[in-house]
Amino acid sequence: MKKIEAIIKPFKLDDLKAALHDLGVQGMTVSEVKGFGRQKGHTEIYRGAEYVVDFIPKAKVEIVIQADLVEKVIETIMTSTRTGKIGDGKIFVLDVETVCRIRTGERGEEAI
Amino acid sequence: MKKIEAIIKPFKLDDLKAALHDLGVQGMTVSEVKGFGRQKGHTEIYRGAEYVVDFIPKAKVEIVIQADLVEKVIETIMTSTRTGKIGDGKIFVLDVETVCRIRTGERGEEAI
Amino acid sequence: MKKIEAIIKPFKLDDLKAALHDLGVQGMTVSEVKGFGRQKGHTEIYRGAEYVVDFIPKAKVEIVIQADLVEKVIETIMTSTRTGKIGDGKIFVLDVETVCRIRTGERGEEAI
Amino acid sequence: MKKFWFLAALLLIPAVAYGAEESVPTIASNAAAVKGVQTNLNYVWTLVAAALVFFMQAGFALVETGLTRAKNAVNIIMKNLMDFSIGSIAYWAVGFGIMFGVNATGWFGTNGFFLSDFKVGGDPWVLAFWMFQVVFAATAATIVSGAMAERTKFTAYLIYSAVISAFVYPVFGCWAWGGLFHGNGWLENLGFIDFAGSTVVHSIGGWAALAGAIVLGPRIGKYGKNGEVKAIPGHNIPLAALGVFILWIGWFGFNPGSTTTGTPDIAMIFVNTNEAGAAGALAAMFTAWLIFKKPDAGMTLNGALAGLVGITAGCANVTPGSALIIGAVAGVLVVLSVLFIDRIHVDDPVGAVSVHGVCGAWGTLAAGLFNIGGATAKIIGVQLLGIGTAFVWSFGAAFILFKLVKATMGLRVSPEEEIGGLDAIEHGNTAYPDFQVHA
Amino acid sequence: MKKFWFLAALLLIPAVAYGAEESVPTIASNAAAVKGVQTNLNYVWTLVAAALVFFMQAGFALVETGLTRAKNAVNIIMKNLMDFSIGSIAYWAVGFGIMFGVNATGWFGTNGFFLSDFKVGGDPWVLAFWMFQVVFAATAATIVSGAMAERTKFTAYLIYSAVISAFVYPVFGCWAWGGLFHGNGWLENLGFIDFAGSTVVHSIGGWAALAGAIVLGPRIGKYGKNGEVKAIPGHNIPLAALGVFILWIGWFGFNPGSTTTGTPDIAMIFVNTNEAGAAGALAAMFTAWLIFKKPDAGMTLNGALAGLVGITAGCANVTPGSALIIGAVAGVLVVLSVLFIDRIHVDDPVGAVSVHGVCGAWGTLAAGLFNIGGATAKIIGVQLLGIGTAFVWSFGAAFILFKLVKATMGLRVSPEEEIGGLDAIEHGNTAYPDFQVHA
Amino acid sequence: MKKFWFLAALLLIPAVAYGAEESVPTIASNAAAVKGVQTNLNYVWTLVAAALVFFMQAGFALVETGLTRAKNAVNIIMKNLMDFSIGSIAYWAVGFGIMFGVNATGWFGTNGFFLSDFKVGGDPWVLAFWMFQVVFAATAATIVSGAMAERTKFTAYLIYSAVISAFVYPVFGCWAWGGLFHGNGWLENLGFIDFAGSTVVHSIGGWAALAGAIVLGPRIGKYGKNGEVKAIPGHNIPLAALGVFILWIGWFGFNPGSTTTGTPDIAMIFVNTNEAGAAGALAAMFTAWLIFKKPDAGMTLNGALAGLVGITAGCANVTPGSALIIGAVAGVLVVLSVLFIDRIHVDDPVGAVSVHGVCGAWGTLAAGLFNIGGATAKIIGVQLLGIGTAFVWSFGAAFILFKLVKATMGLRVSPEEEIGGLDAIEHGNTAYPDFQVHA
Ligand SMILES: Nc1ncnc2c1ncn2[C@@H]1O[C@H](COP(=O)(O)OP(=O)(O)O)[C@@H](O)[C@H]1O
Ligand SMILES: Nc1ncnc2c1ncn2[C@@H]1O[C@H](COP(=O)(O)OP(=O)(O)O)[C@@H](O)[C@H]1O
Ligand SMILES: Nc1ncnc2c1ncn2[C@@H]1O[C@H](COP(=O)(O)OP(=O)(O)O)[C@@H](O)[C@H]1O
Repeated sequence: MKKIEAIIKPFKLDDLKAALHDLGVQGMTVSEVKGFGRQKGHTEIYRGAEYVVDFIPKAKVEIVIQADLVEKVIETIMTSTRTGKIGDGKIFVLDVETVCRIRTGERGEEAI
Repeated sequence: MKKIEAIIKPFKLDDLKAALHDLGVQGMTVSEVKGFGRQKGHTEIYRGAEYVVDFIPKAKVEIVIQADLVEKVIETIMTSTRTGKIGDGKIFVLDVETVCRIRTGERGEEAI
Repeated sequence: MKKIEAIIKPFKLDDLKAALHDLGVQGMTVSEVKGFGRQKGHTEIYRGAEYVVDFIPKAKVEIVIQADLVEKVIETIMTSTRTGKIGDGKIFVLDVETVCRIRTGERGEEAI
Repeated sequence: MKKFWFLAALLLIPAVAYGAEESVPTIASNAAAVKGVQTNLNYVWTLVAAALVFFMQAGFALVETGLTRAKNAVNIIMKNLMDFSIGSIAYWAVGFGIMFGVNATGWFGTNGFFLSDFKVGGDPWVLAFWMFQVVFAATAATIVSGAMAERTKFTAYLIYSAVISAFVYPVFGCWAWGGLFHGNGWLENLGFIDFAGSTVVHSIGGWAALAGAIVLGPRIGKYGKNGEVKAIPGHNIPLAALGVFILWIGWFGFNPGSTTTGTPDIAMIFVNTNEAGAAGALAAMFTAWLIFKKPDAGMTLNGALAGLVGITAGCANVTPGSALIIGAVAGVLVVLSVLFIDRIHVDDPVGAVSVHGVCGAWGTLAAGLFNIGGATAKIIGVQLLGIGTAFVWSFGAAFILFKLVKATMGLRVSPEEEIGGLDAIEHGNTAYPDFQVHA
Repeated sequence: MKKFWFLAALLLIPAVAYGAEESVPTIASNAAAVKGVQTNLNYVWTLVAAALVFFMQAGFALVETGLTRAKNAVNIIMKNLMDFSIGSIAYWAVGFGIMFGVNATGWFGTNGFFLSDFKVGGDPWVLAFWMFQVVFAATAATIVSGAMAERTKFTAYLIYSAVISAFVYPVFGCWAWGGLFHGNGWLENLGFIDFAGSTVVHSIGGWAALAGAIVLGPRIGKYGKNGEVKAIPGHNIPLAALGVFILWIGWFGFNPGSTTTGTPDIAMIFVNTNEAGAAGALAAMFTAWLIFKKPDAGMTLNGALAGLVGITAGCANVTPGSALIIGAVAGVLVVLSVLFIDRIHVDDPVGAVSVHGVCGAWGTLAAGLFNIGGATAKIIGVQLLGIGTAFVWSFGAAFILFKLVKATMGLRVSPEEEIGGLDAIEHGNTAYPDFQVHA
Repeated sequence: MKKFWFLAALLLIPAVAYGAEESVPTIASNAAAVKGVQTNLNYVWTLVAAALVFFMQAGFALVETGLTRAKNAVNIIMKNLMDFSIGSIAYWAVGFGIMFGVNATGWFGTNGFFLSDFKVGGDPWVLAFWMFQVVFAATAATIVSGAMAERTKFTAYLIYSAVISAFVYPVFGCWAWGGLFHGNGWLENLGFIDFAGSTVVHSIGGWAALAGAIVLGPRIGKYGKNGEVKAIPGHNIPLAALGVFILWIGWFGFNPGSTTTGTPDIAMIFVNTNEAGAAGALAAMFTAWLIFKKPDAGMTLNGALAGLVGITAGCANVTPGSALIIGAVAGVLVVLSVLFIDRIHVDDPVGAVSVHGVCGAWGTLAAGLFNIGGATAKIIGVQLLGIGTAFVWSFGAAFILFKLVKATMGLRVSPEEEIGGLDAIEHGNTAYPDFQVHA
């Protein structure tokens, strides 16, 4: 099984969720993160002192799925979250050795 | 070494922490995440407009340990966080190539 | 490619960012986490009831880079975030199989 | 020098009263002295009431901030602070003269600009009266900011704010209330009843808000592709609730203070105001409960305000029992109105149009229907005329104003700015930098 | 029409005062006029004070919201808003009549329901007096919501709220204060001293809160398996602190306003109120510092309120020096009481029982002990009798009420609801949707 | 017993007024009665104004909390609550006597400690006057907490708070205002104009704040290695804005209340106060806009306060037109001053020095320049003398005090504590435990 981590623009989360749902992905875990990259932040002023907000809010979506679904999911993420503008984000794929469902104790693919 | 990621119900965090502590696990890292899965969210209303809150608050616990402890830790997580109700969460096991302790520069198992 | 996860003291984040930037690292993703480990928390009182705050705020920095840069990045993290005091944190290195840039669809190293 | 002023103050008390110290008191001097003390009491009461009405600015700021998103909180409070600051100057320079200046036609006043009615050493009543009136003008102005929240250009808003305080509000005010000072309005001469301003203040604000919301268009994401209404939850309900409590106490200045005299009259006005607010909150809560199956906080808060707006016109000429009915009806009305306005895709984030426009109209009608002196067809007719005139004037004038602004400098921020939040780009600020706020 | 009313108002001022304009003033007309102006001043003062007391509702709402968890914030503010709204109607319909109606027995009033004492054109004093009394009734009611926070069914709470405002509070109020209007209470006839309500308002609320907290049981997770007390920190200390400041200014209406006349008497009451509040805050802070080794904010805030509750009974018959002592003792008492009540596993999230019940009792005793006129055994005896009676009546009546509610409709939400938060399930709302709130 | 007191109150009304009921009124009794009623009105007005000034404590607490970081919020509100609590007791015991006690030299009062001027049964005016003065003393004290925020030891702060209320403030107060009661100050005898305290209250507080900020040194991270100014954003702008609105309404007690008599004089003071605040907010916003290219909220909020501070000295002796100018200049001044003070690396998190010190000085000068009676060289000279004296006295005394504290018990928390936040270590509390707050 594989774990796909997608760093996306937060306002694209609902579209992604819907798209993955249509694809039959059963679950995902989302966290709020701050991103640093090519996309530049903006400057704010506070009582006369300027400061750069160079960490940009992003959503990190983690999806664990069967290896054979990886390509499909990557495609879905690309199409549903791409704006074409800098800062769209990244997809990382990692290997997962074991998966368990706490409720049932199931292991492996049926635990996903 | 392995990294165990457990997505659990937030109010189970203290029990899990205690259980792992008893097991001799030295450390862990926790983040607040939102989960999407079989467990359905609830509906809220705001000024007459209904909306579904389908992302459910979960706690993500990351534990890096020696490979031979994986099974023990999985067991502990299962027993300490299971409610038997849908939404109990998942456990993912990933391989970790290197571990360093920043303070000392130690590498590998003694860095855990 | 590899993914480096560094759990550091939050107030060291800016130094780390600067150091990695100088090293030519193009991007990183940061999340706010709570850590549990050797560093002990502090006690608070609320209306007469004491309680221990044993989860300590930490920053989790994720950096995906070419395999050959791993050592350099680890060094940089060590030097830029070390205080020598307990609680400095950990570095974990994981293997990443694929990387894509959502904006362009690029894959692999050029997607980083 | 305080000492000096302190003594001066003592001496300024209707000479005769303290003249007693020097000269021998006479029946006439005593009679004059009593009047003098009553006059002093009228000053104290009117100005304390004005302070309470001023406080409503804080209430509006909190309600609007609480019912919108965190990323626009700085912008909202800046708009509210500017409504009052600009209003205080625009109404001083222009508005007061138009509203209360000498007025042959019954259509607008022609003098008293820049508070020129006040001469050093002259009767200071104009100052007390002006103070009480300026906080009313600012109230009308600030109602609009809520309906236009989260998408309006700050510069454009400043222009609007000056125009409503200097012109839109005073002109109608002159028609209905001009005679309270040097003016004389055609509407009041017909016998229009609006004691504290359900129409003059609230409907005028509410209909201008409607025009603004229409010309602006809805916030991004408010209505789905298939026209379904999406929820955009307000970010701080406790702050909104505090705002409602503050507005409620402000109303204890707004309605009874409109006597501008400290007399037993204010007792019934206090009671009516309170009962209508309470009935409004309850009625709105139960209406929402019935419709949504839950006692919704946002609607209940709107309901309290709806009841208070509803009683404003008739607070001095209906009984407490009637006040309860007026407030309760307003509470039901506001919920239905909020739903209706959403249905027709006018995006009013805080319900300003329903609370102030719709319930202001209802209150003005009710002031006729429940009139202690009895309700004649003529009275009802005049009330309806006033309600209609207010709508035509305020909606019309504001609509044209906003269209002009839109055509020239632009009325709305860019989509990027709207998504990123007005605080960051318009003000370069963040309302809650230490908190993790959802993007 | 404002003009019309404005003139009307002028005319309504004790005719004679302005009659002077038309008819020739006489010594008699002047004497009457002076009384008229003093009467007007009494109206203005009593009603301004009532507005300040109303504001205490906002203070209670903030203190209770700040000292509980974010997931229940909407529920808390809804309960507070409803306490006042329901109270305003229940006290109008029933409570006032029971408390101040004609009363042969000394046990409860029998007329004046629905404000029927007021007739159009009649003396409006009943309205001013009612307005001042209704905000007191609502204060007693709202004290309870804090002690029952975070686990009470909303519907059950609404029932309670109506019963206390319509019945529990007015009955005791009749015994102690009925004679202030048409009533006549057995306790006041014995010479019971409770000028502004340490017992009548605060203890009555506090003991009902105790009954509620006991019948409800503690919040999930408040006490460990081995009975150890767990902390459930309040989610917004700055909001709670603002609430305390608001309550403090409200007390400047609560205590001095209880004269219901604008006279020099109010000066000492102001000073006493302020000194007791200050001493309470300081004493509580140092007590907490001694016990916990830290100057705890929650306890200090409770201490200020404890001092204010403590001086409420005696504010008009003790010296400022005594007020300092009374407040300081209350400040120490409240900390010990909060700890004790937690030890016996009664879960009172905001300390309502300690602040209002315990310190209300202390204040009532202190009003006898520090009485300027001297403290006799009889005085102390009557004070103790009043304190005891209040406990028996309020705790008893509330206990039965809550048991009944529990047996019938149910008093407490389900564990799932409690863990998930009352806002989501009871109201379908979220207090802070834009913020990352810990689950 | 309320009944008893109620009657007592009635009787206490200047006997004669109601004596009318029993004895036959005479011209003399009527004359006396009128004076009695005016006296009662003066009590009511002065004490209502005092309540409004008290409310400013909440305003300061919110402004300071909002403009600093979440991790220090509990500490800030504790400091503000203690300023008022300690001040209420220190000013009662010592301060009032020094400020208003009998005073041969013109340098400090020597009796009236512990409110000993009040005798049971005696004239209660001293109590009303004291109540109005104590809230002023607390205002001066609380100004300092903002400038010393986020790094001062709590215990050290308590010492400071007692000393300024008991000594630093009253001594200067005696020089400028002593003659308002039993005192007699050398500065007032020269004709120094400071009606409500631009210098006496605000500059005294502001210059003490400057001394505190200098002795403390800047917060960690405020200035970069190369001396560049870093931003440390305040954590809750809506709360800060609410604080400003509360301060504004408080000023309607602060300035007009300083007449301590209910007379028509207060009207112009109300208008001047309002116009200056509005002009200050606008001028500051546009100045900030010009310099930073954005309408910054923090500066605009400071601007409103700057305008209010600016008009405080001259509110009773300048025209509304002049008030606008005075406020506008203050608004520009405050922005430049904040920038300048940052440049010289004095870290004043909330701008207290600029708002109260600098604009207080400007307002005092302006009271001379725009004096209705005309500005002579002598008047300006005396104003400048007063401004200078205030600086030397307050800055000097506070500087020595803070140096002493630093040398003995220590003035500043440890770096660890400062980084971790004062709430956790000093108080063992967390302001927002349910929220995700950035570390
Ligand atoms: N090397 C990296 N490691 C981890 N996260 C990265 C890396 N590079 C980019 N990111 C994440 O992806 C986000 C978008 O990347 P960015 O370079 O800004 O735009 P783009 O993806 O269009 O090239 C960043 O904000 C960051 O969160
Ligand atoms: N395929 C997945 N990838 C990542 N996280 C998942 C996945 N499936 C479930 N989760 C996480 O586990 C949580 C619980 O899963 P859910 O399906 O709701 O219940 P259960 O674990 O009992 O089957 C989800 O809220 C989500 O955070
Ligand atoms: N085994 C582990 N798995 C995951 N995270 C860990 C582990 N051990 C430590 N950490 C993280 O590293 C942080 C620092 O570790 P700690 O033991 O406190 O100090 P040090 O790193 O100096 O030994 C912890 O707060 C936690 O977030």
